[in-house]
Amino acid sequence: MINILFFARLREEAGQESLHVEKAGCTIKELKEWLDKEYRLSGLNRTMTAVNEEFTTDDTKVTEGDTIAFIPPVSGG
Amino acid sequence: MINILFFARLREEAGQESLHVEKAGCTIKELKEWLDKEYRLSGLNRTMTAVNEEFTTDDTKVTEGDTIAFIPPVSGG
Amino acid sequence: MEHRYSRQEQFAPINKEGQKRLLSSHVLIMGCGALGSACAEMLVRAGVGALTLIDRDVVEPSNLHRQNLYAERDAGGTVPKAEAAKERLQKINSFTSIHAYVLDAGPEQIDKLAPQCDVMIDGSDNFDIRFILNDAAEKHGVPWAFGAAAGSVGMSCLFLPGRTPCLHCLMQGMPDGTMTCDASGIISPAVQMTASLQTAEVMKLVTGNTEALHKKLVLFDIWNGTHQPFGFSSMKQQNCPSCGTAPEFPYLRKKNRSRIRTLCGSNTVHIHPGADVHYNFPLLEQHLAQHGEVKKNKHLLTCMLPSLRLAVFTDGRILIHGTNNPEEAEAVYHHYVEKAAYTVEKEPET
Amino acid sequence: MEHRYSRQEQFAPINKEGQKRLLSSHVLIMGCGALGSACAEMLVRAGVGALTLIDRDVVEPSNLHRQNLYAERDAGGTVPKAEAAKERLQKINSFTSIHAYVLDAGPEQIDKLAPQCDVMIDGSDNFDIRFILNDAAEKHGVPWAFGAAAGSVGMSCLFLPGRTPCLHCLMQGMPDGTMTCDASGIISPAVQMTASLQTAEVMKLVTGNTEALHKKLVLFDIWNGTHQPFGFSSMKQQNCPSCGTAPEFPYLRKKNRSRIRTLCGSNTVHIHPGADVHYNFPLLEQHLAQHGEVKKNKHLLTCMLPSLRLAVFTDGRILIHGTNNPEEAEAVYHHYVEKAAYTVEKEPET
Repeated sequence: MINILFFARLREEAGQESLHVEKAGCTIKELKEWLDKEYRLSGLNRTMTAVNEEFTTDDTKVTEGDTIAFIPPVSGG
Repeated sequence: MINILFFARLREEAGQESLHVEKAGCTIKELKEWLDKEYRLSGLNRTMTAVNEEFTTDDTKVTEGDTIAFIPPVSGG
Repeated sequence: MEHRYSRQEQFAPINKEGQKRLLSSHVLIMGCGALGSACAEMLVRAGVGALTLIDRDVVEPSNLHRQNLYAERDAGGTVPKAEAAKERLQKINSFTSIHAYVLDAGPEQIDKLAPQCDVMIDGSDNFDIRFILNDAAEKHGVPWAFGAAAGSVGMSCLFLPGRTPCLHCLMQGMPDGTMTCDASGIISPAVQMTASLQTAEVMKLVTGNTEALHKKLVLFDIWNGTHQPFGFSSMKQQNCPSCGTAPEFPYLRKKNRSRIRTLCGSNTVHIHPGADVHYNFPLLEQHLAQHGEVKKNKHLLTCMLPSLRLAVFTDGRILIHGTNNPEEAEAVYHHYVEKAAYTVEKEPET
Repeated sequence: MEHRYSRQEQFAPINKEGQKRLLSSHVLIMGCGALGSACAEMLVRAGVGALTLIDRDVVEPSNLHRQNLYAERDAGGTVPKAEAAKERLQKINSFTSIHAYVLDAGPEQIDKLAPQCDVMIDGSDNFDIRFILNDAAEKHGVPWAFGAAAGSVGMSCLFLPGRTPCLHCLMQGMPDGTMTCDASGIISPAVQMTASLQTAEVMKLVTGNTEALHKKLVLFDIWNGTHQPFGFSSMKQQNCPSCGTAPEFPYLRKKNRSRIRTLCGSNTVHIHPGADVHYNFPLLEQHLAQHGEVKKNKHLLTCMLPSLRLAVFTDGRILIHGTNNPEEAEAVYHHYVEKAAYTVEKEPET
């Protein structure tokens, strides 16, 4: 079981703050593709990703118990 | 084992952010008395206390694995 | 050109409906120091309909590094903060109706002003005032946003009468040994962060977004990067003297507040001889002019004594700058001011 | 009276030594919108020695709800932000030396100005500029504080060349589909909170408290109460084109930035015909006066066309307010402005 957190725009799109799913073992890239298909979340491709509060890249493998945060960049100012 | 967090002034006085001690089973009041004796922390009497991110009163008993935060009131503005 | 609130209405939880509510809301800000200035500016920019500002102090140079409504020309030590604040705020938004009180507000005044507003903001620097605000809030059912900052630390919490425990429940009595700006200093990012937390809760409230209210006390330290919310829903005391089943509002009853106080964050002693004490200003001026340069405006008279600066307000209060010693201040008061004092019965100016 | 920085020196990590460093530091702020205004005010109050402000835009009514340096009188659509910002800031602190550039800064200007300052602050509203800042920061070894806010969300991060990964490493290329103020609106507590996070890091840096630097990206949502730091130390890419072993600074090389852009948070199109394009202003005025009221000052000329407002800057740029449509804007440019244009070779005004 892994814990997925959505922030900012993605939280609204997903309609929820978090998700608990059986996806340990897949990479961030695979996870993004799965979320894109299942939840139709936009722009996941260029979304920053953190595993257990540390940013990481798309080829990282998630392991059991990890918390994965998806953070869409904010551009206003 | 319980986890004690110090904030603001108390962090400076204690010289550390946190403390891991074998104090499960005692009350907040007893914990404050112990800290007063062992660490000479001032004004613990009127310090707000939270257990696992919820404020609580001096007669609360702490249990194994709890995180106890001591928060001295700030008055400036 | 797009209108001034267009980007705020574009924020979905506020939209046009929330903006309309904001434009007809009335907020009271107790204290126009660092937090009061910052909250007042955000709310006036946002379009709050009416603002009541209360402050007893004058603008000093040492306020400028953190009190965002004041500029150098205000900081000569003779301009009351509430007046200078109002002037700047009206330049920012001429549509907000601003009531500025140059006043050392106590239980009587707060008890009178609280029911006239939708929400109160704590812009004060001490728990004496906060416990009075808390009692007035509970008595009249008016929410209030507590805020405090010192050093790089801040805390903020919105109290909702009938729906959250009150400050009295949470602190279980007046705290002592608190962190002050005198002892710990203060940096402006800690001020703006605390005020942002206070203002966000107030904006939720007055735009009708009550379901979004945080209902937690937030504590942060912007220097070491901590930021932590704490729940307090279980702290409600059924026998709380301020919000319990038989409330007595003890801090609204106390008429005898300490007469002499040292002010937070400035080398200043404040003397309040009593609500009924006034001065013969021509006599006072004539007397003081023998000891140092005297200036005056409609709110106060100042005199530069050899090592101290004296400010006597028309409502009877005295500020003695340049000392932290209440006994020295008391001696100065007796020596220079008391002989021009007289006593009248007068209504509090509210 | 105590001096203006006394409460800041009282904050132990700064003290007199840090204040001295602050007083001799030079900060560049790129953009004087919401974040730029807020950071500039905090730093000028704090006593920063020199400030370089750069902004290409004019003050509009829809800026007032969140851009704390501007008042109603600035918001007629003809006063450049950099100029209005400087004026207000000098009233707050006449000792800070402020250089205000009314300029659509691109790679050339930023490359020239970056090495003159100790740290840069991102007060912009787009990643085009941020990637240029990032390249200039890495090339010249100047830290910079990224900040962005929209809706009730904000993020902030200090990048330290040689010590942290850079923006390019972190984002792995220019992001698209980002949250803008146009789409999500913006509330001022989110602005002040983001700016407080940026300013606190800059204050640590310029007062010599480098060990206290946060070295995390902070993301918050002040409406739903989240506030979360994320580490990014493992994101360093050895082959990063901006900070890797053989950097190429790609965003400093791009001269061909898009000529026509829609501005964030306002119904406005910006046209930059090129650094060498200028106008015959008397001819332009004569021509435009046939179509609508013309006003001018030393920075720009404005004309109220039937449904749009046109602003032509002396440095060649055009703002067309009242449309989001680049094609409509292009047509307006051709119809009203282009015939008064001529081309010269000119140095960027730095």
